[in-house]
Amino acid sequence: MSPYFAASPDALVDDALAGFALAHADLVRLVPDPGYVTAVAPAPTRVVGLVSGGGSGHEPLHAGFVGAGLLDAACPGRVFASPHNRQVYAASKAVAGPGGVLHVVKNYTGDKINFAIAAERLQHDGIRCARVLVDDDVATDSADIAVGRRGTGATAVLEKLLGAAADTGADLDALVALGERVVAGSRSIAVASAAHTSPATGAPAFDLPAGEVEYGVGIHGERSGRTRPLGEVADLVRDMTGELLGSLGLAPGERVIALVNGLGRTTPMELYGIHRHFAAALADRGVVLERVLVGSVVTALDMRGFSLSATRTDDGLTALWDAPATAPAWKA
Amino acid sequence: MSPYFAASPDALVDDALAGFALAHADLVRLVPDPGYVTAVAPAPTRVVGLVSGGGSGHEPLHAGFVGAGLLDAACPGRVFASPHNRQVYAASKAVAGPGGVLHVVKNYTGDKINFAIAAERLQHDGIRCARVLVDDDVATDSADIAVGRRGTGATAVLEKLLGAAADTGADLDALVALGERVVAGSRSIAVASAAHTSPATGAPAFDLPAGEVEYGVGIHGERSGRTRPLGEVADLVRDMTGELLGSLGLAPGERVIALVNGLGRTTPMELYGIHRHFAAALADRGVVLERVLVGSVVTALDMRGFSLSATRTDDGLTALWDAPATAPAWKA
Amino acid sequence: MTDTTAATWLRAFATAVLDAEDRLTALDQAAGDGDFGANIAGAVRFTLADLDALAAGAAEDEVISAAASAFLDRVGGTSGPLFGLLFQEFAAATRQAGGFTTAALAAGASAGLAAIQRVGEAEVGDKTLVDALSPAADALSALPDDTPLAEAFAAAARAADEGARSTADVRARRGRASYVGDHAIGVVDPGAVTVGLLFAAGT
Amino acid sequence: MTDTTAATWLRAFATAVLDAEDRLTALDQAAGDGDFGANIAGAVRFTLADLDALAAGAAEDEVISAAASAFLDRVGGTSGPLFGLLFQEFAAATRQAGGFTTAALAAGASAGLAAIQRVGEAEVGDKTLVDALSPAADALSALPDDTPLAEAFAAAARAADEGARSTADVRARRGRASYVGDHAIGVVDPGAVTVGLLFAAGT
Ligand SMILES: Nc1ncnc2c1ncn2[C@@H]1O[C@H](COP(=O)(O)OP(=O)(O)O)[C@@H](O)[C@H]1O
Ligand SMILES: Nc1ncnc2c1ncn2[C@@H]1O[C@H](COP(=O)(O)OP(=O)(O)O)[C@@H](O)[C@H]1O
Ligand SMILES: [Mg+2]
Ligand SMILES: [Mg+2]
Ligand SMILES: [Mg+2]
Ligand SMILES: [Mg+2]
Repeated sequence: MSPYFAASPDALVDDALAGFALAHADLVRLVPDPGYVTAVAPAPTRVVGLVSGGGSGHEPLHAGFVGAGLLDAACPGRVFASPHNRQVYAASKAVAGPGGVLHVVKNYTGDKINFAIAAERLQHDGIRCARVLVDDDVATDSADIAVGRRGTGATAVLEKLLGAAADTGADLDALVALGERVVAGSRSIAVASAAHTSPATGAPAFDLPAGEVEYGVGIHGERSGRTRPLGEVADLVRDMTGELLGSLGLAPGERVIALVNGLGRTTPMELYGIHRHFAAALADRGVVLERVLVGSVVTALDMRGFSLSATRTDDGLTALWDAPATAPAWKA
Repeated sequence: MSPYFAASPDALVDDALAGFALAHADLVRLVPDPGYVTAVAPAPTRVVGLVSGGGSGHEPLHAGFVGAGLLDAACPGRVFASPHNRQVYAASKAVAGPGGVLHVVKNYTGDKINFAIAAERLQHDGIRCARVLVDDDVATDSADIAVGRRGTGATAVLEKLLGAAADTGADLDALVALGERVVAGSRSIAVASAAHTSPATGAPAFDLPAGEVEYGVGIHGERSGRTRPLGEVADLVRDMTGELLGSLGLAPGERVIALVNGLGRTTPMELYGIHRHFAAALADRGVVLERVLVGSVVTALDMRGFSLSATRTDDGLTALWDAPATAPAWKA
Repeated sequence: MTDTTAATWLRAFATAVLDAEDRLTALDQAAGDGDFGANIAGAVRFTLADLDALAAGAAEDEVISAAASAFLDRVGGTSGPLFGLLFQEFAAATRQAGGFTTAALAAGASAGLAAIQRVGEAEVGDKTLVDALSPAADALSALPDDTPLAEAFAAAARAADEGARSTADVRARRGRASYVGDHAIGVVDPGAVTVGLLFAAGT
Repeated sequence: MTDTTAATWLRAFATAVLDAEDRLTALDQAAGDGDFGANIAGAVRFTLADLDALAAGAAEDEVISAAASAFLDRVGGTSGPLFGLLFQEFAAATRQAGGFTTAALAAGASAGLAAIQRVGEAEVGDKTLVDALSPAADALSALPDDTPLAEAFAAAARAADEGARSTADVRARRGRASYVGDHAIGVVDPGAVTVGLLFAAGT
């Protein structure tokens, strides 16, 4: 008996999409079969369609970011499972512009495979298609991990920047170049003090001793193999900040766009408190916090934890961040 | 050892306010002593200051709703404890307009007392001050409860409508009349399948058997004395909808603004799925769902639960709902 | 003991509250929202700090006023301002009586009860601190003015404790506990318990 | 048995997967993200429905194609499309061989392995389904073409099960299990276990 308010893991996804489409009929349209969401009113200046997607359970990512100035389409898979290629293929065909379609893909095997199969089908149909792969999670930056760093929180930042760039009429090559630059300048790190509840079993996905945090947890509850005492939040945040900045090689005076992200069960009070410590840690290192988003935007069901992300920025990127966008989970 | 990412219950509140002010310096200003938040750029057309507040733990209410087109100030108390009168007094003095100040108060003894003491001090200073008391929770509509219905989710709806009305230059009497009309036309009902974690003890505030929900729970974890099997979410939502509409005496063809509100740990997927059922239940009763907000806006720390609210609307109220507002938790 | 001063009383009250904090939290959790322990502990900590800051020769009524303003101006919730109103009346009665006497205690308790009922609208039997304060005020009023202060405190504490115990038997009709229906039956009201601690602290 | 048909095989596989769903979920939870059981169970349910919908006299390769498209076009995750690619190659080999034979099974397994490695880039030893499929494909290739189909399935199942067992000993380097470090040691890979179920279903 799952404690989620849903009849089954599949109903969790399907009812959510139906309700989402009802609640945001002014912004998005749902195509239930094969399963994707498109923007009602993308900017007419766009020549490239922006498509993302991935397993469900990370809401508001990605469907919440479908809208003007953001994504043209999102393909939600089952809980923690990538969408199948037909979803990606159909969504891409629906929103491809004269300049083709760009896939924003988090670096997971399943996502890569399904987006890759869809890309082959699109190219077969004569639709130009390229991909930006997000791999920001420093916890998976290890020689033991052949697949490379996972894609996590910075995906939200990337989608915003690419959306604003697409609105300027940028072509596919320019968007790929921008996306790769943003990805290269982005890192994240996540911790959890309690696992999410598995919708399949109704039990916590893993157990942690009280007072311990899993340091470097993944957004599907992948354990890191590293626990540490929670201790002082300020200390934890300072250590996490150090890893981000170290991995990015950020020098004093450089500027970042930051994301303080809740993983599901973390309260707004905790996130803002964490931000207080994060801002102090960045200031201590001489890094300029140019913009910040505090909220639960890339979640892991009801996990009790948070992630910190930093993306190196400049005047151009910050202007893209500030550009107007109207999506269910983003209004500015 | 509390599992919250905060050193203590007090640090939870204080660090959050500091981080909140940092993250939203463009929108709000924090006065840490005695503790309130004000809007940086209220509409120049306002003649009455709008002040709300209450215990912390319900974020983004109220501080997230401080901004242009919404509240002029919010006074956050300790976790689940009303602010003290000095906070309310100082905040009110800071934002009172030539037409005085309006207090939006949820119906709890502590809130009533502290706002009332502040109101006496304001009147003593020659500042006109009035109050709108929110009492929307049908679970507390009982002859056994001398204090009347609690104030819960509909507070968010009321604050938006009053904010828009205040921007039109409405005077204190007009705002009180509007507020009382909105309150009279608003009802909410909440359920929980798991209690919040007490920041004081680190343990769940109460225990529920697996598969049961507390029907009519309060936003501080007040138990209702009524549990029922969770069962089908659609059935649960239909019953809750019936209570709202019955209590409001809504006739077919009447129109509502609705809120589908997460209490903390409930995922966006669940909320949208609940909305699907809510929309169907309203349609079955012939009620017109004119606007809806789906999200966790009036929370109870990390409670696993949700509330449904309905506010009777008309063209005028809907226009106020649609009016632009820019606050940390509200952009439109 | 006959040397109860306002300061020894308030400090003893603070100690008793801090010792009982977890139990008070548990009571408010069983029948309210769980913050009573933190609210009242925060209040007595502010009071202790304010007492420390007070000039050495402060008058008794000034000492009690310090407690009143700590509770009224720095503590929210329901209990903070209500105890603050009570202390405000103790201070006024002490000033009036020219000292911290049994007569002042009795007059303050009655005036404080009235203020709390004006603001909070609770009657005896609503399962609030009024259920302890009301019999305590009655007990104090019945005492001859020359009753030693410590004895007066003891009589008030007995009446308050009995009143607090009686709150276990009833459903609450006021305050957060009023929402929980039969869940509150069998649980004593933490505010009433604290009134007992307040008077016991003067013995 | 020598009367294994594509349909009996695929239905037996579906039954085995549905029976094992909870165990597969637990394995993916111990070393991945916990959705493998749901993904693969969803896939075989689609397959069963598609088999039911198939015309009565459908050719063996059409039967297997139905499974391929159920997996490829309706199931996401990592495992869905990878098994889909494998079924696609079984179908192609069956069409080529003019029947569902041991030779077709062997050729399909090898071609499927190649496709899976092209797309997923996993090597033997990375703790993925490749660790079961690769030895199974080798075992099938080593069989004479006239080996009865059920015997061929049995040989492949033995090799796959042994390969699957070997995944318990290693850290994963591919797929979600690669992130969990030593937590995955001692846990067999659910994808590899499922390859064993796939071949056992033909015996
Ligand atoms: N209307 C009232 N009049 C007097 N005392 C009250 C009233 N309502 C509640 N109380 C007292 O307040 C106590 C709870 O205080 P506290 O926990 O600080 O406030 P809250 O109920 O707002 O969480 C109760 O134990 C009760 O004794
Ligand atoms: N690169 C890969 N190549 C082949 N098989 C893989 C690869 N990565 C993972 N797998 C297989 O996929 C299985 C997990 O599938 P599934 O749970 O559906 O996907 P996900 O890992 O995306 O949650 C693993 O048990 C493993 O056998
Ligand atoms: Mg998965
Ligand atoms: Mg309280
Ligand atoms: Mg309380
Ligand atoms: Mg998996």
